[in-house]
Formats: sequence, C-alpha cells, structure tokens
Amino acid sequence: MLDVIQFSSFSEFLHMGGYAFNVWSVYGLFAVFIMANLFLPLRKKQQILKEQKRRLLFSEAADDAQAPAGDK
Amino acid sequence: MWLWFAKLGSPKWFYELSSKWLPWLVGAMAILLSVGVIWGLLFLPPDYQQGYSSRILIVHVAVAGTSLAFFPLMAVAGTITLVWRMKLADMVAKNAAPLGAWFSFITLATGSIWGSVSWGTWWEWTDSRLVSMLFQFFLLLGVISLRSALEDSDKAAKACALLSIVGCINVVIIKYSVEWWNTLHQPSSPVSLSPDSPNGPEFWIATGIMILAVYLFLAVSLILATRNEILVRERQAQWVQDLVRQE
Amino acid sequence: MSAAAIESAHNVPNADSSDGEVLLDIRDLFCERDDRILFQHLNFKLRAGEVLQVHGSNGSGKTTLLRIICGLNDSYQGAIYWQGTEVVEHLEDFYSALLYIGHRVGVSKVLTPVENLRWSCSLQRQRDDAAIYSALATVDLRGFEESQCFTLSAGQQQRVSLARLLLSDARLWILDEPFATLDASGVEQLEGLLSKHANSGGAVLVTTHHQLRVPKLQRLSLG
Amino acid sequence: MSAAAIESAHNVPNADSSDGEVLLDIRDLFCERDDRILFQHLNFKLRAGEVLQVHGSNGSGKTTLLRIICGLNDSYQGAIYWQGTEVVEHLEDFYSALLYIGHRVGVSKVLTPVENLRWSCSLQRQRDDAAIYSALATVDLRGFEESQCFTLSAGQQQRVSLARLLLSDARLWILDEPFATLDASGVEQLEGLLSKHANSGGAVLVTTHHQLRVPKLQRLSLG
Amino acid sequence: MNPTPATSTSAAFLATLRRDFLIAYKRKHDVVNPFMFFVIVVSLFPVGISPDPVKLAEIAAGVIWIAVLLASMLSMDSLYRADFEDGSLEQLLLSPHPLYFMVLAKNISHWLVSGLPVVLISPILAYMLNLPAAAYFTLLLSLLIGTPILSLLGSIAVALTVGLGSRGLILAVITLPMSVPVLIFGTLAVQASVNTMSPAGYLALMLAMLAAAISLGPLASAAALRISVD
Amino acid sequence: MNPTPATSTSAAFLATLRRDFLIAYKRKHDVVNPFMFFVIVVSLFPVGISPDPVKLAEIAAGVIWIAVLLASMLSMDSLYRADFEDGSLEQLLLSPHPLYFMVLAKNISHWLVSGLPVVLISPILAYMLNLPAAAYFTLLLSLLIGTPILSLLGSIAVALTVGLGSRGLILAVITLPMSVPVLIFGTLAVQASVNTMSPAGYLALMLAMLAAAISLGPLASAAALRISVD
Ligand code: HEM
Ligand SMILES: Nc1ncnc2c1ncn2[C@@H]1O[C@H](COP(=O)(O)OP(=O)(O)OP(=O)(O)O)[C@@H](O)[C@H]1O
Ligand SMILES: Nc1ncnc2c1ncn2[C@@H]1O[C@H](COP(=O)(O)OP(=O)(O)OP(=O)(O)O)[C@@H](O)[C@H]1O
Ligand SMILES: [Mg+2]
Ligand SMILES: [Mg+2]
Repeated sequence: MLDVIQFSSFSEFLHMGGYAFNVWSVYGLFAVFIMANLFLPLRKKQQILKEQKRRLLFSEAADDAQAPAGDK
Repeated sequence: MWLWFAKLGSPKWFYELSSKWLPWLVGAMAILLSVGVIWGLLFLPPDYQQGYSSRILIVHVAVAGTSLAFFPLMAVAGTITLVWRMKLADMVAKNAAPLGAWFSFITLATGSIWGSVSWGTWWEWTDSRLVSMLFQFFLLLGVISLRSALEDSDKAAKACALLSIVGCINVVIIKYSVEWWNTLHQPSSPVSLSPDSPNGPEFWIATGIMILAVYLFLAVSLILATRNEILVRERQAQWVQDLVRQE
Repeated sequence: MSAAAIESAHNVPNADSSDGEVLLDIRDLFCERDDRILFQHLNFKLRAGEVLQVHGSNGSGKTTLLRIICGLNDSYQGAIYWQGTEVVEHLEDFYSALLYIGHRVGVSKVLTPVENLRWSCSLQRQRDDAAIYSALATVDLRGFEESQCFTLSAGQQQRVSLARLLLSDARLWILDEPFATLDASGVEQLEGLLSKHANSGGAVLVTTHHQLRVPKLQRLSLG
Repeated sequence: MSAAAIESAHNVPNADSSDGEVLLDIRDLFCERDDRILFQHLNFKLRAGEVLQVHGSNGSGKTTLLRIICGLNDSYQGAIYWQGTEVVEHLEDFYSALLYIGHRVGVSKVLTPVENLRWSCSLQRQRDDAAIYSALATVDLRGFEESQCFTLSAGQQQRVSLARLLLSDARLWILDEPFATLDASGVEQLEGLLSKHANSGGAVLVTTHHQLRVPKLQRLSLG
Repeated sequence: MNPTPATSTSAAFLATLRRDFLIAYKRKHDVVNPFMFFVIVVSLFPVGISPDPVKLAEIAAGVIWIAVLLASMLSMDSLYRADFEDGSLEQLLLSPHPLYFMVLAKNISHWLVSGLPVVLISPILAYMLNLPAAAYFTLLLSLLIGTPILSLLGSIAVALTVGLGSRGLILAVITLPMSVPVLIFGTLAVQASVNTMSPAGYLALMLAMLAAAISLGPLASAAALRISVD
Repeated sequence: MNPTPATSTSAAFLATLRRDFLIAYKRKHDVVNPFMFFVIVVSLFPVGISPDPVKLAEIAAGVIWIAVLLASMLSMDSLYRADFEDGSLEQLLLSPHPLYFMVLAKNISHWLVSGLPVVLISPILAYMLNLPAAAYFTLLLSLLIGTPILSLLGSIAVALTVGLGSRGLILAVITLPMSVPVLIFGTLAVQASVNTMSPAGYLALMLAMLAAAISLGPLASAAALRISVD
C-alpha cells in the first residue's frame, strides 16, 4: 500500500484535491511549530554561552586588574 | 534507587547524560517525523468523505494527544519540587508550561482548520474537546502568567508547582463537566473517523507514527530548553564555567 | 554594656558564658541569594538569659537570617535546633515559644491597638483587656487605644507591636530592627524590656544598627 | 558642632545666626489631626547653609510638618514662603529647588537602581549614566546597579534614594528619617553629605531620632 | 513558659473569625462592593445586549452566574492582602495552631461577609432579568452551594499571588478557568428548573464539589501562603 | 542652583513614558493579563449561556463590549499603585512640570500596553461568538475609539482610590456607571453595522467624547492624585 503515490503531477500535489489551503496551512503551522521549538532553544543556548563568556572574561579582567593593585 | 534519584536531580549529571542521549533522540525524531509527514502528504489515500483534507488529521491528532500530557507532567514535576526540592524538576516544569501552551495552541489551530473543512466552521462551542482544550490552554497561560508575575524565582517555582497540581485535578474536572454539558446541549455530531471506517488501517498507522514522532519532539524540545535553564541557573558552578570557556 | 562579644564573622559568639540552658542552636547554616553567599558555616548557640545582637552592614543578611530561623524562609541549608530538637520536626513547640516582630510589624491598620493586641494574644496566650490596656499605657500609647492604627505615626505603630512583648510569655524573642522608628524614650524602654526578658530566663535575637545598652549582650557579625 | 539650638518647642531656632540668605520661611503654622493640635504658632526660618533637625517623640508631628511644607498635605493653616514668595503661588519654582525623600523612598521595586535614578533625574536635572553609576558606587551599591530593587535589603533601598542627593542640584533637601535603616557607615556618609550640601549654600530639613553630627546644626523640637 | 500553646486551637479559630468580622465591619466598602459590583454588572446586560424581556429571560441564568463568578473572584483580592502588607499574615503563620483552621476561619468570614449578600440579592436581579419564577429557588440554592466553592478556589489563587501589588487580573486569569465546572453545573441546574426538570442531580454534584473544596482548599491555601510569605 | 527646571517638560514627559514602558516590559504579566482576562471572560458566555451560534450572534456585540469594559477597568488597577506604594508618585507630584503631562504620559503608555492588545484580538473573539462579518470593522473601530475613553475615565477613579489596599471592586463600582455611555454608543455602532446601517453617527459621537476625555481626563486625574497622596 505504500507504493501508491497519490498524485500524478506536482501541481496536483499542491492542489491537495481542493483542500490546498487547509492541508498546507496545517503542515506549515506544524513545521513552524517544530522548527521554532527546536531552533529557539538552540539559538538561546548560543546567546547564553556568549553572554556568560563575556561576563567571565570581564570578571577575570577585573580580577587581573585588581591583583597588581595589590591588596593581597 | 535513592542514589539514582538524587543523582538525577543533579543538573550537572542531567546535562551530561542528556548530551549523550540527545543525538539518538533527535535522530529517531527526525526519521519518524519525515516518515510521518511524507507518508501523510504523499501516500495517504483520500478519505471517502473528506477527501485529502483528512491529511490534516494526522498532525492534529498527534499534537492533540501529546498536549494532554503536559498537565500531568507539570504536576509530577511540581510534586517533586515541593517535596524533594529538586531544582531540576522545576527547570523542567518551567519550560514545560510554554511548550504546553504551544502544543495547545497548535491543537486549537489545526483543529480549527480541520473544522473549517469538516464542519464548515472554524469554531464550535458545542464540541467538548474544543472547549476543554481551550480552557486547558487558559490554565497553562495562567501558570505562565503566575511564573512571570512572581519575581522571586524560588517562590515562583513553588507557587507554580502548587498551581500545576491544583490545575491538573481541574483539567480532569473541566474535561468531564464540559463533556457532560455538551451531551445535554445535543452536540452537532461531527463525522467520525473511526478505525473501522472504510479508510482501512493505514490512516491509523500513519497517525501512530506521527504520535510517536511528536512525543519524541516534545522530549527533545524540553530537554534543549532545560539544558539552557541549567546553564543559566548554574552559571556560577565550576563545570558550567569550564564549559563556557571551551565554547 | 559590651559583654564578651566575639566580633569575628561567622563565629560562636558565646564560647565563654556557658551558664544558661541552650535554647536555640544553629548548626552550619548556609544561605545564598542571587548567587551571592550571604553566610556559610554559621554556628551559634543562644542560651537562656542572653541577648544576641546580629549586626552587619546593609544587605549583609540579617533579616534573611532571622526569617530563616523563624521558618519564614526556607532557602537555606543546615539545621536549627530548639531546646535540643530540630525545629522543623516540632514546629508547634517552637512556635508556641516564639515571638517574632519583623520589618512589617504585624499591626492591622484598620483595627485599633487594643483590637490588634487581642488577636495576637489569642494566638498564643489569652490576656484580658486590663492587661492589654496597661501594656499600651506602658509603651506610651495612652489615649490612642481606640484610634485606628492608620492614624498613628510610624513610631507609634512600632510601639503597638512592642506592647506584644509585654503581653506574651514566649521564651524567645526575634526582633528585626525594632528601634528603627522609635524615639529616644522608646529606645530606652525597649532596652529595659530586653534586659528584663533575659534576666527572667528568656532569650532575645535582635538586629539593629544602634549601639545596644543591655547587660550581657552578645554580638554576631555578618558579612 | 552644636549650634545654638533653642530647644523650647514651637520657637524660632536660629535667631542668632543670621548670615545666610533666608530660603524657607514658615509663619504661624497650625495643624490639627483627629482633634489633637500637633503644632500651632510655629514660626521658623531656614537659611542657606543650615541643617535643621526636627525632632520630637513618636507621633509629635514631624512627618506631618515635612509633608505640609512639601505641599503633600494641605490640612494646615499658616503660610510657607520660599525665597520670599509664598510657595502655593510659585509652586514650580519651589519644586524645582526641592528634593524630598519620605518614609517611602520613591524607588520602584521592579526597576534597577540605575533605571530609577535615570527617571528621577529626568524630572529635575538630566544626568548622564556615568554620573549615576558613580553616585551608586559612592553609596556602596557597586555590584547592585543592575539588580531589581526588590532584591535589595531595606537599607540598600534607602541607599538608592540617597544617591539622588548626589545627583540633584536642588537647593532644599527635605528628608524624613533617612537614617532609619542605614548602617553605621551609611550614617556617617549621609552626615557628610548633609554638611557638604549646607556648606555649598544649600539647606536641609531633616527628621531623625539620631544624634546628628553635623556642624552648624539647628534643632527644632515638636510635641 | 510552657511549650504547649496556652490557647486552644478552637479559641484561636474563633478569635481569627472575630477579628476578620471586625475588620469587615470597619471596612464596610469591602462588604458592599462585591454586592454593588454584582448589581452593576448584571444591569450592564440589558444595556449592552438587549432590553427585550424574552431575550433577557434566555440569558438570565448565565448572566447572573457569570456576574457572581466575577464578583466573587474580584472580592477575593482583599482576603489576605492587608494582612500580608502589615505583617499579620506572618504572625498567623507563626502561630502554634494548624494553619488549616486559621485559613478556614478567614475563608468562612470572607464568604459570609462578601459572598452571602450577593447570593441573597440574586432573586431580585433574576426578576429584573425576567428569569422564569420556577427557577428562583434553584438559582438561590445553586449559588448558595456554588459561591463557597468559588471562594475556596479563589483563596488558593489569592494566597499564591499575595505578594503582588495589583493582582485583580492575574487572579481572574488563574481562577476563572478553574471555576468553569461550577459555572456549568450552576447554570445547568437553573436551566433544568426553567425547563421544569429536576435540578437535584446537578446540585448533588455541586455539593460533592463543595465537600472536596472544604477539605482540600484550605490545605492548598495554607501551603500557598507558606510559599508566598517566604 | 537655578530656580527654573533644568529639564524641559517634554523631556520629563518622554522620560516618564519611557519609564512606564520599561516597567511594563519587566512586568510582562501586566500587559498580557488584561488580554487574557478579556479572552477568558468572553469564552465564559457560551459556557454559561448557550453554545448555540444563533443565540451567540445576538449577544456577541454586547458581550464583547462588556468584557472590554471589565478588562479595561481591572487593568487600571496597576496604573498608579506601585508608584504610590514605593513613593514614586510623591516624586511625580513634586516635579516642577505640569502634572497634566505626567499623567497623560502614564495614561498613554498604559493604554498602549494594556488596552490596544485587547482591541486587536477582538475580531477573533467576534468570530468565535459568531458576530456577523459585516460588523467586524465597526467593532474594531468603536473599540479603538472607546477604550482610550475608558482608560482616561478609569484613571480618575484609580487616582481617587490609590491609597486603598484592595480596590478592584471599588474601582469597578465607581467607573462602570460612568462608562455606560461609551458602552451604549459602542454597541449601538456595532448593532447598526449588523443591520447594515451606517455607524458613522455613533462613532462621531464617541470621537467627541474621546476629545473631551483627553483634554479633561488627565486634569481630573492630576487633581485626584493630589488629594489621594495627602
Ligand atoms: C483534547 C484535545 C483534542 C483531542 C485529543 C483531539 C483528538 C482528535 C481525534 C482523535 C480526532 C479523530 C477523529 C475522531 O476520532 O473523532 C479528532 C478530530 C477532530 N478534531 Fe480534534 N482533538 C482535540 C481538540 C480539538 C480542537 C481544539 C479542535 C478545534 C479547534 C478539534 C477539531 C477536530 C475536528 C474538526 C475533528 C474532525 C471531526 C471528527 O472527526 O470528529 N479538535 N480530534
Ligand atoms: N492619617 C491620619 N489621620 C489622622 N491622624 C493622623 C494621621 N496620620 C498621622 N496622624 C496623627 O498625627 C500625629 C503625628 O504623626 P506623624 O506621622 O507626623 O508623627 P511623627 O512625628 O513623624 O512620628 P514618628 O517619629 O513616629 O515618625 C500622630 O499623633 C498621629 O496620630
Ligand atoms: N527577594 C530577594 N531576592 C534575591 N535577593 C534578595 C532578596 N531579598 C534580599 N536579597 C539579598 O539578600 C541580601 C541580604 O538581605 P537582608 O534583607 O537580609 O539584609 P539585611 O542585613 O537585613 O540588611 P538591612 O540592614 O539593609 O536591613 C541582600 O544583599 C539582598 O540583595
Ligand atoms: Mg533588614
Ligand atoms: Mg514620622
């Protein structure tokens, strides 16, 4: 049963037997939904790492600056 | 057993373990999703009544079914937060709420789109599934709203945990009361795609694959978000700082 | 009066004066807020007959410490013992011996001082109106007994809460900046109360930026 | 130290030191609340270069007096002059020369100290961020510039409001118990600020139960 | 100086009840406002929808129930707020008595003071909205059972948000979805009476919900208060 | 040390506007909640009254307007509360600039942040309540004109009650009766569109009300604030 592709042409595929808008908007939404919830976390991770790296370097720089000033 | 439990509660342990699992989960998800979508879009025969619009259902049913998992999930995580004070449970719960709202929203949206074909209307108050899903959506938004309103993150964690537990009970009650309400209002009974309809079993196999895929997606997305949360909340920990330096 | 106040931070303040019964025993307390460690390895004992002043600069964690001990804040690690048993296990016993007055003094604005005190007494130890009136007179609120508390000045409201000290039979007092808005006579009066309570076998844990004039004062430095 | 502070109630405290320009002139002020007269026939002048401490027991009307002068309370009789003209007639002039910090310090809890100060400056005198950051550092809030104010302790919030003193160019400061929750170093710092402001030709009206250590201090007793 | 509380829990319960009545007596607007709000909201409907008596009759039960829902929820705002702000709530939490009873006392007095009047006025508004007379008694009864449930539910939400400055809306956002079952059974009961059927089944269900709410609600509220005061 | 303000009034106006946006940005729930409240309240009506599309269509305009009224009124609660409690309001009153503009700045930012989203979502709810499509545009327009009026009116009531602890209800009790004209013209405009008549007359009237509200509202609010802070 799997060997039957239901469409003979690409335009027919796009047309979805008259339900193009409904079918494609659902699959479109689904794609957006999946992508958003995978890529937003990934992008956020990059941001977090960047931000934390910046802070880390910043505080290390501050420590270095303080060390020669010599309260220890 | 207890040791394992305590260990699982450690964000570091979870971070490392999930690093190992993620590739497998993502792989399985990708395969199942593409099988489901390609099958759904290319191979699935048209429904004898609804034509190709039945292809919507694969997505709709999978997302709808999965979205019901969120309140139980959050309630369990909430109990763990309140009883064992496990930070990890709250990190999961915190990210589960918005994800659950996404799921509910997509259920509502795909359901509406399907409804516009099968019922000729985008929204129908006489269907109990619609109405109770709408209120589940509201409850999730309530949890999110409470979380953002309480500034103290520790307090917010516990408050949301409690609300999730109360809400979980409520989702069940709402579901049944709405159903009962509707049977009394004589619902306009929509066409049903039952397993023994003339469509044959393919539809249900495709749906099953989709459901599995969407569950995997839920896991992957939640784990990704939780890992971010760990990086933020544990930013002072040595291991996170080492990790940041490596990047 | 400056008792043997061991001023080093996070330390046992009263290693020498081991005469009274140990009422409160804090073991290895740790607290962190917003990634800043407020205190760690904090150990101290509070004995009957002692007044312990927690001091430290603004933001050093005094309020936080007091609230942790009262069980109003549970973001800590470590253990708190009351008369030998852990507090969380016998909360009721602890609470029936505790009197806490925080930054928010627990005085309802719409009620009168008398009505406020009636209620607070009913939670711990019933007192009759005569006792309440005389307590209010002692804290210089004669004439204000029947005014609603929102018409009182900041210091007068604090005085209402101090009247609770006179009425309660709690053994442990935990007071967070009770001197903040008091005038000179109020300060003196409260100091007298603290000494008296300590002398009669009670214990006091208090934060303030004032220089306390109380005999046998212990001090604990934070931050 | 300790100027000629005439301690008798309702009196002109500074009859002798008539060097500075008269900034604030209070004439025959009368105030009654709940049928009790808080003050009457109250007359005093505040000159440039002076620090005037209003003191009195709890409930004597210090806060009320300060709020009346600021125009936040209008249940009084009498007249208030600012640099020779009545305040109600030239409110804008008065307000652009006034800096008031009350019991409620005017620090929004959700905003950070920097954001709070940016806004308060914008109402009177624009200051750039560098100035704001350095003011915060001066009041010992380095490291808290970007924390939301609800995470600050009581004393730290008060310090945020004190940073306004450093940033403003208002000539008259009216401060209601600014020392209440400050620690020792904060008290010292604030006293320094008051002296400096007075020396540079400003004037300060302040209530506190503390013993202020400020040169040329004037005192006004109420109640 | 004895370790056991000198006052009994029941005395503390009564004292708390008495105190809250006293406060309500002094802050009369807290008592009158839910009531007025209810009346005003109900009377917006003839204005906003239609003054036609037939149409009004159709929507009467629903409108009254929704207005009660809103009034009850908004009135909750005052339940712990003042106590939190002035520190009395901390004192309550530090009392040696089970918090369940203290919270229950506050819930009871609050309902008596702000819920009951709304219930009692409802028949008059039902008349104004032209509800069939047969349904009056059911309306009253359903409100009498339903409003305490709403209060107990609302109390949890209020306890969770007690530290927030303005929380009217967030309270609504949390509580309204949870109150849907009460609304459904309440209106179903009234509708049944309008259609001259027996509302007993619905009312019994609501009673069951009330029993559950009384036993669990204050526990949840107490837990929520401990979280919030932190 | 000069007697004239060093900052211009327009700079202070903008700074206040910016500050309020910043606070809204930090307290996102204050922005989202009016919106959610609106959606939830609207969806209670089908549950409480009837899911029948025909009946719903009849009440749709009224229900939406009433829900907007309630949402707008409840959202006002947050307008001056925090500022009053932390003393920022005193600072505003003591600024050397005309209070009219400061209050206007607060009103504008508040409406943009909490009123506008409610207006924008309304067509979707109109669809769910089955409002005839012809009336959508009028509904949107009437809400766009009407909600600022409601905000400006509500601001006065809020300013008057700013010292009260819990004031959700008293606010409603003061504001709702004042808002009835807005409700009437708003629903009339929508009804006119439903019946394919021109709503222009009603909308024009509402515009006139808006003009009056903008010029007088902030003045009244400013006066009310001076009274309340006392
Ligand atoms: C609790 C959430 C939901 C679940 C578990 C769910 C599940 C399902 C399932 C299993 C079907 C397959 C057909 C059947 O067995 O009857 C279906 C069909 C359908 N769903 Fe959903 N759904 C949910 C929510 C919604 C929502 C919110 C909408 C609309 C906004 C919607 C609209 C539809 C429509 C129009 C159909 C086709 C009609 C029918 O066959 O019954 N559903 N849904
Ligand atoms: N809202 C009010 N209504 C009526 N009377 C009031 C009100 N506020 C204050 N009072 C009365 O006015 C008097 C003075 O109060 P005020 O707050 O000015 O005192 P204060 O000198 O600042 O005291 P404190 O040192 O305690 O701050 C008090 O006796 C009080 O009872
Ligand atoms: N809700 C909170 N969230 C995060 N951090 C907080 C919170 N409350 C207080 N803190 C932090 O905890 C520290 C201690 O605060 P605490 O109120 O205990 O100080 P304190 O010693 O009582 O100071 P003060 O003398 O000013 O009263 C402060 O640095 C503050 O920034
Ligand atoms: Mg403190
Ligand atoms: Mg005062």
